[in-house]
Parts: sequence; structure tokens; C-alpha cells
Amino acid sequence: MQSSANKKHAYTRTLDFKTGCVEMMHGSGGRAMAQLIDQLFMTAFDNDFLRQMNDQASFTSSGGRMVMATDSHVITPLFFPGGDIGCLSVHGTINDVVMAGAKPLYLSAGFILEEGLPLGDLKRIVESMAAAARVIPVPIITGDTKVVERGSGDGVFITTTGIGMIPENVFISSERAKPGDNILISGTIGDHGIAVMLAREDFAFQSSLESDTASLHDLVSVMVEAVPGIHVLRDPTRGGVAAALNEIAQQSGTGMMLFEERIPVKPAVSAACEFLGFDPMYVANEGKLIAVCAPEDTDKLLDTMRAHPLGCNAAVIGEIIADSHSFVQMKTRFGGTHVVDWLSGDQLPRIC
Amino acid sequence: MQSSANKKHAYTRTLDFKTGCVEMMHGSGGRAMAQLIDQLFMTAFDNDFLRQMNDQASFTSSGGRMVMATDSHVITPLFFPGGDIGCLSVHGTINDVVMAGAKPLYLSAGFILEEGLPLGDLKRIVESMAAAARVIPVPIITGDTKVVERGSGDGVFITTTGIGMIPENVFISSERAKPGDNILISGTIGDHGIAVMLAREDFAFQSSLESDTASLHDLVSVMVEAVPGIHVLRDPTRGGVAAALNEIAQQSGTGMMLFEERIPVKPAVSAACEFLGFDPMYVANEGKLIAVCAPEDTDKLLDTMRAHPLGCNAAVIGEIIADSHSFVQMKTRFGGTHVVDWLSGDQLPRIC
Amino acid sequence: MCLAIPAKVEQFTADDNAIVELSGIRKEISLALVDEVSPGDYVIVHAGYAIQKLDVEEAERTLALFEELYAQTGNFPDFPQTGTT
Amino acid sequence: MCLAIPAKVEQFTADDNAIVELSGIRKEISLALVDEVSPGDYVIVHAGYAIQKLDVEEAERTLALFEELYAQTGNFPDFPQTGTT
Amino acid sequence: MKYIEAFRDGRLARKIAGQTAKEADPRRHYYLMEFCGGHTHAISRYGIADLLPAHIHMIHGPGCPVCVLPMGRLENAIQLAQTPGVILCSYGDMLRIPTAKGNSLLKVKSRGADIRMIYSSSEALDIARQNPDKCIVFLAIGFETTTPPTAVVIKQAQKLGLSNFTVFCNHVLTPSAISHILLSPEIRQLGLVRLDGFIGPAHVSTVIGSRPYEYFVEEFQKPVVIAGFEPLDVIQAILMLVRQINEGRAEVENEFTRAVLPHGNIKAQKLVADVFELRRSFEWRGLGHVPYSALRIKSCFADFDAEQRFEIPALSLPDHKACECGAILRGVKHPRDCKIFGTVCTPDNPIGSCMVSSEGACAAYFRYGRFRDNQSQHEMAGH
Amino acid sequence: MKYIEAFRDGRLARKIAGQTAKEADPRRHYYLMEFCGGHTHAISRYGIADLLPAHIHMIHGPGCPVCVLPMGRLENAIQLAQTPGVILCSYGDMLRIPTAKGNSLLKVKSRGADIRMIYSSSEALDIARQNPDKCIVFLAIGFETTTPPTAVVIKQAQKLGLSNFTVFCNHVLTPSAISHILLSPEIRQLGLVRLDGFIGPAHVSTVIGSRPYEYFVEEFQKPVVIAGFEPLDVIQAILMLVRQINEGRAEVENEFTRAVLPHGNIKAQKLVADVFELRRSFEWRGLGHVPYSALRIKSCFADFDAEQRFEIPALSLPDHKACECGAILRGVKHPRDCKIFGTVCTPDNPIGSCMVSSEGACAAYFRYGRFRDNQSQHEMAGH
Ligand code: SF4
Ligand code: SF4
Ligand SMILES: [Mg+2]
Ligand SMILES: [Mg+2]
Ligand SMILES: [Mg+2]
Ligand SMILES: [Mg+2]
Ligand SMILES: [Mg+2]
Ligand SMILES: [Mg+2]
Ligand SMILES: [Mg+2]
Ligand SMILES: [Mg+2]
Ligand SMILES: [Mg+2]
Ligand SMILES: [Mg+2]
Repeated sequence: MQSSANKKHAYTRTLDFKTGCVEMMHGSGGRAMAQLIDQLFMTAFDNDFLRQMNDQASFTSSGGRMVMATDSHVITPLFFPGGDIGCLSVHGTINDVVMAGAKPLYLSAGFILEEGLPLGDLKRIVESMAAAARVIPVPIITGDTKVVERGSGDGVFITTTGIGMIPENVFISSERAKPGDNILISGTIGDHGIAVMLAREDFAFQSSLESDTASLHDLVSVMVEAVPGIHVLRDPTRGGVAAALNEIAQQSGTGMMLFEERIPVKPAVSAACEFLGFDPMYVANEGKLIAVCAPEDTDKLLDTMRAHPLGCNAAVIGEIIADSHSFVQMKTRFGGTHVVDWLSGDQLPRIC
Repeated sequence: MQSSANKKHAYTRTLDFKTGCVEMMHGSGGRAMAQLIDQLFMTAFDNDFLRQMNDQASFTSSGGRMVMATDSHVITPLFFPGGDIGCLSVHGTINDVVMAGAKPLYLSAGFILEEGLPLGDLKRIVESMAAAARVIPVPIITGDTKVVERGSGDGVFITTTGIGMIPENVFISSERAKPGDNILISGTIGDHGIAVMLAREDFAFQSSLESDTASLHDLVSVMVEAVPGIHVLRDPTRGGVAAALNEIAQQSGTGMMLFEERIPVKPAVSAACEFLGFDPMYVANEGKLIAVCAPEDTDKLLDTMRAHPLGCNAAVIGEIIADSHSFVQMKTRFGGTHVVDWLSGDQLPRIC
Repeated sequence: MCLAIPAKVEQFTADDNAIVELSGIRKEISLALVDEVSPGDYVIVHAGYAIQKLDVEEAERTLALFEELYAQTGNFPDFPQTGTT
Repeated sequence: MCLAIPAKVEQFTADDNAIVELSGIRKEISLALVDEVSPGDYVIVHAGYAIQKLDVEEAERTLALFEELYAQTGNFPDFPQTGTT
Repeated sequence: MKYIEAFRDGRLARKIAGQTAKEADPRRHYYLMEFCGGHTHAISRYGIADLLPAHIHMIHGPGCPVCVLPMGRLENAIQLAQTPGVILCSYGDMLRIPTAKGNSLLKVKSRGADIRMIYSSSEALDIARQNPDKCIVFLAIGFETTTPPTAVVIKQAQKLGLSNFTVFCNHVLTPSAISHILLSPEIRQLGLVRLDGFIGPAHVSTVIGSRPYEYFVEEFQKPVVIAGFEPLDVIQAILMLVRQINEGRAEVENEFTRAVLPHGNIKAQKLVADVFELRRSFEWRGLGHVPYSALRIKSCFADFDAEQRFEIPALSLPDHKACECGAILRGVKHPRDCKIFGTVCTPDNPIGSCMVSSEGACAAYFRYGRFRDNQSQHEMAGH
Repeated sequence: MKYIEAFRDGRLARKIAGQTAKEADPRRHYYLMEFCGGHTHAISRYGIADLLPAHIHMIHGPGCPVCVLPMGRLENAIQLAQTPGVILCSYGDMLRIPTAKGNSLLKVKSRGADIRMIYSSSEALDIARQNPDKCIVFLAIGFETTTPPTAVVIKQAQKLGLSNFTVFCNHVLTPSAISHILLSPEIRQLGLVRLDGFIGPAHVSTVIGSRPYEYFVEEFQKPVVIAGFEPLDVIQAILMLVRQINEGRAEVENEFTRAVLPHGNIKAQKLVADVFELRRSFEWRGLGHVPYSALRIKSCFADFDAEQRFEIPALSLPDHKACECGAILRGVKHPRDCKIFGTVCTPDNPIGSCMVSSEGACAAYFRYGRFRDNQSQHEMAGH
């Protein structure tokens, strides 16, 4: 295997990360593409698998139950308070891997770049991605880069795929939710979606809100160690907590009863929701998880979550009930009850 | 595990594949997205893994050397003679998996849909993808769907990731090319790139040329069975045969000598190249492979390839030579020699 | 109809605009529809415009009325039960 | 400079255009720059225009000349050697 | 959130609800209409119905701008959006309203129409300035609350000489709609609907004040309590209405004193009067043609009037034939009376406008009320 | 491919090459310039140099439209492309030419300029028809071969009254450039460059015919053989030149009889004469200002002349200071004489225009010649 460092390069001018832009040639399989891969991706992600430089990466598996998850990441703006599409693209997929209780092993990354993207922005994104992967740690072992014409993309789209290994005694799946189980959330809801929405210039908002984007691998690992019998884990991303709960309810054929007053929401998130006419239950999170466990495991699980930095605001927000309609209901702070349905259409800012 | 079929649906009107279009709501995590996944993706890809309906798919691995490969697929037009972005997205990644001599096991798929894409087109694409995966067969076990605003995408982008298992006695890697080895190609070159280029309306071409898009899993499997000691396999996609050979040369630190007269090119591909000012060596293929093997294995490998429908035009096109510059040279039909360099920039139609 | 929320005026900006604040969220809105607003005042914001000032004293009076009622009333029916709580 | 190739005129289309053919590839080009072209004729195509007719007899004559030369000449130097062939 | 959360206090709510239950006469029924979608939303969102005794009935009124926009005007907007060179700007609420054939602004947007969702009328003006080669049409809708911001931008556009900016005006008036409901045959003659009192608009009243309801109370002898949109405001207003009814009074009372003055916002009223004038009649979805119930742009601002610039035709289109939105908006029917509620018509594929806005009666019932009926119909395991 | 492949026959090539080697006088050197990039390309692509004896030297001439476009005109085009409302159309070849600062049409395209690559001038006209609200500028370049298609679209635009279509004309003339080279001090006075004969243009000659070279042969007493662009054409032309030189003749001979007539294409010539007129002088990259060497649009078509419509300024910009393109285009230097060849200047990051087109001398040498020098400099394992 030849290392990237001692390979002879067919180019002598280095990429211009200060003023350069992505051009169509960076995706056309020629030397410009080889240079981009070498000077950016290989340098940032640097690992032995990538250095194989084959059409694929090979690794050795010890066998057992493995998981595979994928997410395509599209977001405007590319950089937002608390993160960027780079670290988000690692967290988004890793979180799906670890929602099985699995230990993440490897990542792949497919980039779709829009002609005209400043190379400096791309570098920032790739380095953020590399840093996010390194802390887990999970190597990005193979990838692909395409360039599309200006107007056929939106800066950069990143699709990551992750594989992981499930510990022997862990069996986490959404259909395992049972009446009587408790529903836990790892922290405040809606931070990501609201932070990104407020970062959009046209709304003229200012706030110190940040996206919660984070990898949940370590939180999950302490959780499954404490309570290997966790029934369900799910990260409430697009569609928010409402979507994640409805999915679990539908897949397990149960209903849910939530208690509004127990659901942690930052005051600033509530306030932004008031301005925009949003409901935080439908707003995306990128560093939170929902757990469902047996009543007897609840205290231990909650304590474990609260002891972890990413779970310090964890709370039991409701319980699984029997309901052939799989309604997710919420007892409001006010005393009444309503259904927390799926989001309909898109959540759009509204005036009435 | 609950099957898709006996699940209760929260929607009663089925998707309108005749006149409907992708809308932003199909990506926002609400019921419209759940319906799209259920009525289109789950139906077309139907398998037990997908039906787990978790954030990730789990499977059991027996252990050993595994490979992971990914490709993002962007192509205009979405439908072209001989294929479409759907089957292409299966072939593109599977071929990278099998270039390690591996048996493909599982695929994931990430879709980035542009608002306004006719649902009927999406259905055709997804069904083509499902059909391509089924013949291998390799299940698409997990996926993701995003929708971007009109003008921020190009119909549909598909990123697939594949994993596979390498047979015990197979060690294929590009740095194994050695001086004296022979270089083989599995058939005519440039068919895909030219067929797609001619399908573009603005050039006003007509031809019966078709893309060669195909999965090479079976060809590779008979090849590694016949000659487990194959040194290198690579599919000459973007950048064409020239790019693939330069990659091998650079990664193995060798040079190459090719013989123009032995390189199979369809007359129509040559003719189109004359019209456009292209060189078929730089034109993309999606169903061809380059193999490098020891001289003593060459005849057996060539015979095996020729006996397979996807290798009937296979040829030995050159040999590996020692060259510290890693030049890929070609002896022309005319008698002279030149360097087959990487593509510079983009291959653009030209008039001079 | 007519989603509107009270927010505190923090400072004036150009063009008859002002920054208002609610729980740490700041937004520039128009004061074109209200007169005699000072920083520190609360305004009702609708579609990016202050449509009226909020009378803080009246708000407190209303809340005090509720509390009074709370103090007066002795017993009241339980919540109707739904679900398994 | 001036990439141009000979192709056979197959049929006339609207606006002084025609379909030409080369090894199964057909393309619509303009005949605005040439006179008296008939289907079956070969034309030299440059940037979507026929810029001249190809004189088939002259082409054959040139090729015959080459062949003649081939027949005449007895021995000739070998290709210079490059690479390991 | 100051002056918001205090009005959502569940502890106080139970007290006021208890008081209401105590004061409500068990021998009679109370039929109370909340005119505004804002109140409808609060009632559903906080489950206020769960706190009320069974003989107090809340009837949802037509106070949702999305719900009352007639088909014809929506079709006009859709056609405008598809006109080459036009950028149509509107509030997010408008984009999903379906036509009888299932079309919507969002659908034509997905097919290429340039439609921009705005949060404030001033953004439409910015878009006009940034796109001098396009015609910007601001699809203006809403009640008295939303009209003043439209007046502001029309005046600004005139000042700036922005010749590519126009407004398609659909602003409507609340008091005329309330009067119209009380004049409807179902109530006046047939007695099909009983209405004992009204919860009066919150934010509309911040602009128009409490006085306009005086005439109304005198004419129809129905009590009105103007209330804020927070749940405590609503429950308090219900108590106040129960008291008026018990005492045989019909007065305008103001629960929302923190924002509503008798004379309202005079500056805003003046701006509206500068720019707009009454229409003789305007179609409301569900209510039909209601006299003097809407505004149009005055002729001195004709350059900014999309109706004139684009010669928008008057269209009167029927609703989907199964849709009961009209009757629901008049308080005559309940969402559950609609045959296609929750099956063909859902928030994801709304057939009628009442299923679109979260303030629409059907959407509110789908999200917040539906499960109660389901629970009464189906025995659930473990209960 | 009929009438193409027959002219690429390696078996015949070796015969003709053998004959040439036999006839070439071993006691002298032959310096032959192929004026056209098309011949340069054929020589490199097919390795014709490998077939020639060492004392026959091929010198690459300036016959590549991409290579001779001066910096100032390129900068004009880049500025046009960045003008709001403009769509700049050009042939793919033009897009990668770098300015001294490394800018190019492709680079400004990637930053948002609307630049469309076309294959035929008629596509520019189509784009103009499809975008009535944009100004379409067709950046026209090329020698006599490419000028007639430009003339056609200008006439069509006039007929159609297409007021949004203009042409930025950079068409240049071959014979004037050849004369200019032979008049250059390096050749005439300094004797730095020896030129014994010319391979005359292939496709240019299909349009202008063989006659224009007669004057030239008489004036300078150098043989010219017009040859096709296929490799057998080239090698045959070399043989014909060797024979003329050996025999002391200086005549115009035509190897490309299948497409070149003495009078050329009269219809095309007339069209060009209708639309264009001679410029007094025009800058060529490498050659400087060459008198009567280019065309401009006649005043009767001024409406379609981008130079007039956009008041394009005359810019004269220096090349990159290390770049030897000028000397290479005049035949005075070889690519390997450039200090930055293959290091700073590569086909991926071209500094000079000769590295852009595959017909440029530097690009051709990089792709097809470079390895020979490398092989002579470095011992390779196993050889
Ligand atoms: S459910 Fe409501 S909105 Fe839907 S069709 Fe019926 S009445 Fe109309
Ligand atoms: S290599 Fe050629 S094109 Fe490049 S700078 Fe040198 S002379 Fe100019
Ligand atoms: Mg590959
Ligand atoms: Mg996923
Ligand atoms: Mg995810
Ligand atoms: Mg790839
Ligand atoms: Mg974009
Ligand atoms: Mg997830
Ligand atoms: Mg790949
Ligand atoms: Mg591939
Ligand atoms: Mg996902
Ligand atoms: Mg597009």
C-alpha cells in the first residue's frame, strides 16, 4: 500500500483555497479531481483505508449483528450557529447507527458539489466533518465526489453511510415499545431547527441559539451498558419529536400519552416558535434521542442519561399506552388533551 | 417485526403517480414523506431489512474481509438510451464493490429529489433501481429521502453505498500491478458517455447507441473463480479508460504501454467522437472493467471473459511496464507513440 | 387568526424600525403602525409590525383578577380523564 | 484548427438543413454554405455546417496514389522503439 | 416569555373552569361562538373543551382568513402565479389552500411558478426592489389586523415609485361577517343554530377597538366578550359570557384590556382609510356574498392594484361537492358531519380550506378532537 | 468511417515514411512548419514524428484560433460575460483560455456568469430567441473555416429582427498570418528560424481555395503543400515538401484534392464578404499587430456588432511574464524552452494559451511528446 505522502503528484500548483471555486473539472475524473481528492479529502480524512485508493475500501469484520444506515444531508445555510453541513453529515448518520445500540465502525461519504462553491468553504466543511468523525472515532473509509452545474445544486450535499456492530445482548427496535413503557427524551427539543431557521437572513432574527448537532454514540454506549434491555431508541430529526413518536407508535401498534409540562424546551426556542407560528414538537433536532424502556429500568436509564453531558436535561416525557389507533396524545400543561399528529406538509412560518 | 402490508396507514388517498410532482412536504418528515416511503420505496425495494423500519437496517455478518463502496449519481438526462439514473445508481456502486473481487451483500440508497420532479418519473427510476438490484440480487436495506427547492437540484440525485464480502483467496488491489502484467478490457469503450451525450437535445444527434450500464458482479465472479490471482480490477467510469489506467499506474508506481489497434471501440462511438472532438479513451463507461493479471494467467482470464455475455469483446490492450514517471503510453495504429494522460479539465465538445 | 405576540422594544433602528426581544430572541420589526413607543415598552407584534402597545398595568390587573378568583374559589371538578395517566 | 469531418448527406430537412450520417451517427446540419448537394453526397462538416463537398473521386485517387507508392517501395525503416513492446 | 406564559397557567385554568362549572346553569345549554380561528386554536391546542361542563358548547366561527378565501380568488392567485414574469408573494398560510381540483399555490410552485413565502409585507417590497425586471404581486389576505401592514407597503411603494409592485387585495372585515352570521336564515328564521354569545376577536380588536361591537350588541342582543388568544383569556371570557347570559345582559365586555382600547389603533385605522375603501360586496367562502365586508385599493393607488393592472376576472367557483366547509364556517355543521372528513380530506391532502390552517375547524378537530370520538367508539385494552 | 479511416492506415504510413526517409537528403536538415493546429494535433496524436528521420523538423505554427486570441480580447469577453443581463455563447474551446491572472470564461461561469457552450453558431441564435429579455453575445472566433457560419447567423438575425443578438467578432485570416511570420525579423534578418516549407491549411483551404497561396509562394519562394488533417495526408505532404525542396521548387501543391478546389467555396466567400470587412490591423497573440489580418462586422450590420453595442474598449494586455507562447507561435522557441512548462503550466492549470487547446504546441508536447525527453533523461528499470 502506498501512502498519500510519498506518492508523486502530477500537479505542482496546490489548490487555491483562498479564492478558488469548485469548477466542473473537479468532478470529471481528470487530474483536477484527483488533486481535489488528494489535497482535500485524503488530507482531512487521512486513514489507511482511504489510502488503499481503490474503488472500494476493505476492512475485516469479526462477524455478528451489524447495522447500516444512510442519510443525505441538504441544508441552507451550509454554516449555521453550532455547526455546519460537515459535522452534521457525520452526526446524522452516526446517530442512526447508534440508535440500534450499535458501536459505529466505518463511514462512507458522497459529495455533490455545486459549481461555484468556494473551495475555502468546502475545506471548512470537510475539516469539520473530519473532526466530527475523529472524536467518535470513526474513519471515513471511502467516498465519491460529483460536481453539478451552478443552479443544479445548492453548494454541497453530503450523503454518508455508516456501518456498526451491535453488542450481543442488545435488541433495540421500534416495534418493542409496549404499553406501560416509559418514554424518555435526552434534552431540550427544537434547538437545531430553530437555530437554522433563525440563521436565514430574510427573517431578520438574532439569537444566541445554537444547533444541538452532536454524535450520540457515547451517550448511547453508556445507556446500553446501564440498561441493555432498552426497547427503543430513535433520534427525533426531521418532523421533530412528533414524527419520531408517531413512527414508534405506528411500528409498535401502541399509543402514547405525553405530558407537556415535562418536555424540556428552551425559552428562546419557545419564543422563536411564538414568532413563527411553529410548534416545537415538529422542529428538527440533531443531537437528541428518544428512548423507550420498561418501567423498572426507567430510573436507572434516566440517571445514566442525566450523568452524561449530552443527556443532562433528560426527562421522562410520557408513557406507552395501548391504542389500536396508535394515537400519540398529549396532556397539556393547561389540563386538556390533544393528539400530537404527524406534521402535515411543511412547517411554514405563518401569520394566522 | 410488522410487515408493511398489514400496517394501518394514516392516509387514504394514494400517491398520484400520473400527474403528481415531488413537493417540499415529501421531505419534511411528516405524513407525506411517510407515504412516499411506504407507497414507493418500500413497495419497490420490498425486503425484510427495510421492513424493520428503524433508523438503520441490521443484518448478520459471518466475519471476514468486507468492502464498502459509495457513489453519488448525477446525470442529465435522467433517462438515456440503455438506462436511467435508477439502474445506473445500482451498477455504479455494485461495480465498485465487485472490483475488489467481492460478492455484493447489501445496498443503501440516499435520494435527493428536486421539488417539481414528476412522481411518475421517480417511480420509473425507483422501479428500475429495484429491478437492477433484484437481478444481482442485492437488497436495498436502508435509505433516506430529502427534497430540495426547485433550482437547488437536478431532478434526482442518488447516492448508493454497497457492502460486500471478499472470497478468502482473492487479493485484488491497484498497487499489485507489476511490470510484465497484461492489461485487459472487457469490451468496447465509451458507449455510456457517448450515448448520454448524444441524448442531449441541443446537439441534435440521432443514433442507436446505448449506454453499457450493467452490473459486473457475475462477470467478476467467474473471473475470480477462473483466476483468483487477478492483480487489479477497475471500472473505467468518469475520465474513461485513460483515468482508470493512470490511477493504476500511479498507485502501483508502474508505467503502461497500450496498443491502440487492440482497443475495442464501436464505429458509432468513434464517429460521434469525430463529430464532437472527443477521444474515446476519456469517455465514461458504466459496464466495463479493466483487469491486470500475470502473463501466465492472461489466456485463461481472457477466455473466461469472452465466454461471458458482458465480456464477449474482451481484449488484451497492453501491458504494465516499469516507469518511474508512471506514464501511460500508447502505440498508435499509425506506428507512433504518445502519452495517454489524465483528462485535463472537462471534455467539452470543440470545433478546433 | 392573526398570530401576534407581545415583545419588548429594545432599541430603535433605521426607517421607523426597532429591535424587539422575547426570551432572548431578537427581531427587527416595523413601528410604522404605532405612536409614542419607547424602549422598554411592550408591543404586540403581527407579521413583522407592532400593531398596538401592550398595557403592562392592565396585564397585571388581569392576572391579579385571575389570582383573586383562585383565592376565592374553593373546590372545582377534576380534570376529565383521558389515556392511562 | 477547424475540426471537420466528412459525412454522407441522407435527407434534406427544413430551413436548408440536412441529416448527415457517419457510421450510424446521424446529425442535423446546415447546408447554408454549400450549393447543389444531393442525398448520397459527402460533405465536410464543421461546427454544424457543411463547408464544402467531398469529391469522392479525388479521395479514391489520393488513396490509389498511396497504394501505388506502397507497391513501389521495397524496404523502409522500422518503427523507432519506445516502451517494452 | 413575559405576558404569554402567565396566561397559560393550568392551575388558574382549573380554578376558572371550576368557577364556570359552578356558575353555569345545569338546566340549560350555552352555545358560544368563538369567531376567531385564534380562539379555535387555543381551545383545541390546550384542550379547553376538556375543562368545560358538557352543557357549554363552543361553536367555531369563520374567523380564519385562509378558510374564508373563496375559490375564485384562490384560482385568480394561482393564475397570477403562473403568469410569466410574475413573482407572487404571500404568507405561508396561503400556500396550501386547495382548489376543488386539488391544485394549490404550493403545487404550482413545485411545477415552476415563482412563489415566495414571506413573513412580513415589507419582504414583498424588498423582493420588488431586488427584481426590477419582474412583476411582484403581493397576495394580501387577512382581517383588520393584517390590513394595516398592507397599507404601509402600498404607501411605501408609491413613495419609492416602485412600478413593478402590486397588491392583490383580499382583506376582509370582521364585524360585517359577524352580523351576516346572525342575519343568516339558519339563525334568524330556521333556528337551526342557536348562538347565545360571542367571544370577540383579540388582535382584530387591538386595531378596531371595542366600539364597533356596540352596534352589534344592541342590534342582535347577544353578549360579546373580547378576549386574548391565550387559554386563560379564553376560559375567562367563557365565564364572563356565562355570567352575562345568566344575568340576561348583552354587553360588550373586554377581557383583553392589556391590548384593546375602546377606540383601537387610530394611526393604523387612518392608514387603512387612506389606502383602502369598502367593496359593495365580497364573496366569503361559506358565507357567500356579504355586503360591505371587504376592502379594495382606492383609485389613487390604482397603479399598485393587481386587480386593475392584471385585469383579474371575477370568478365564482363552487367548492368540492362533498365539502361542508361552508356550513361549518356558518356554525351549522360540525367537521364530523362531513362525509369525507379524515378519510379523503386530511391535513396532508385537504379538500376544503377548513382542513388547511391549524385554525380551521376541520384541522383543529383532526389534530385535537378526533381521538375523543375514537375513544368513545372503541373500547381500548387496559382501560 | 468512410474517408476517415482509410487516411489513418499505419501500413501505408510506414511505406510513405520509408519513402520520405529514402528521399530526404541526409546531408541537410528540413525545417517544415505546419501552420495549422489540426496538423500539429495529427503529428502528436499519431506519433508521426516517430516515423520521420531525425533531420526532418516539424515546427508548430500559429494556426490555432484559441492560441492566437490576444489577452485583451479575452478580457473583453470575460467582462462581457459578467455584464448583468448578458448570456455569452461560445465554442467549448474558448472557455478554458486563461488570462495572465489565471481567470477564464469557465472560472467566471463557475462564479455565476451565464456562459453557454455551443457547438454551432445557430445554437446562439436559438438561445437569443428563447431568451428575449437577455442580451446574447456570440463570442465568434476562428479562421476562414469558422467565419462563414458566423456570417450566416448574422444574416439570419437581421432577417428575424432579433434585436437581442450580437456577435463579438474575432475572426482572423490565415494568409496574412503566414506572410507576417515570413516577414518577421527572426526569419528575414536574424536568421534565427529557418523555414524551408509549409504544410498549408486543410479546412481553411476548403473555403478559400488554393489560389491565395500562389502570391505567397512567389513572394517568399517557399513551397506550400495543402494537406488534409488525417495522418496519411500529413506524411504525404511532408514527402511532397521534401521533394519540392530537393528539386528547388517553390510551388503550391494540393494533397487535399478531395476537398480543396483552386477557387474554394465561392458561396461561403460571398456570404463572408456581405457581412464582414477587413480590419486595418489586429493583434494576434505571439505575432503582435498584424496588418489586414482580421475581419470586422460591416456597418450595415452594426446592430449585431457587440463591439459597437457594448462599446467594447480596446485592451492590450501583456501575457504572463514567464510564458513563451509568443515565441513558440512564431516558431522561434520550443515548449521545452519555457521555464514553467509542465510545472507551473500544465493542461490543468494552463498559464499560456498554447497549453489550452489540444492543438496548442505546449499541450501537444505535454500530452504526446514529453515522455520521449523523459525517457532519454532517465534510465528506466528493465530497459
Ligand atoms: S373535512 Fe372539512 S375541509 Fe375537509 S372536505 Fe370536509 S368540511 Fe371540507
Ligand atoms: S508552457 Fe507554453 S503555454 Fe505554458 S507558459 Fe510556457 S509557453 Fe506559455
Ligand atoms: Mg470505480
Ligand atoms: Mg438515515
Ligand atoms: Mg439520521
Ligand atoms: Mg466514485
Ligand atoms: Mg442554487
Ligand atoms: Mg434517525
Ligand atoms: Mg465509488
Ligand atoms: Mg462506481
Ligand atoms: Mg434519514
Ligand atoms: Mg435545475
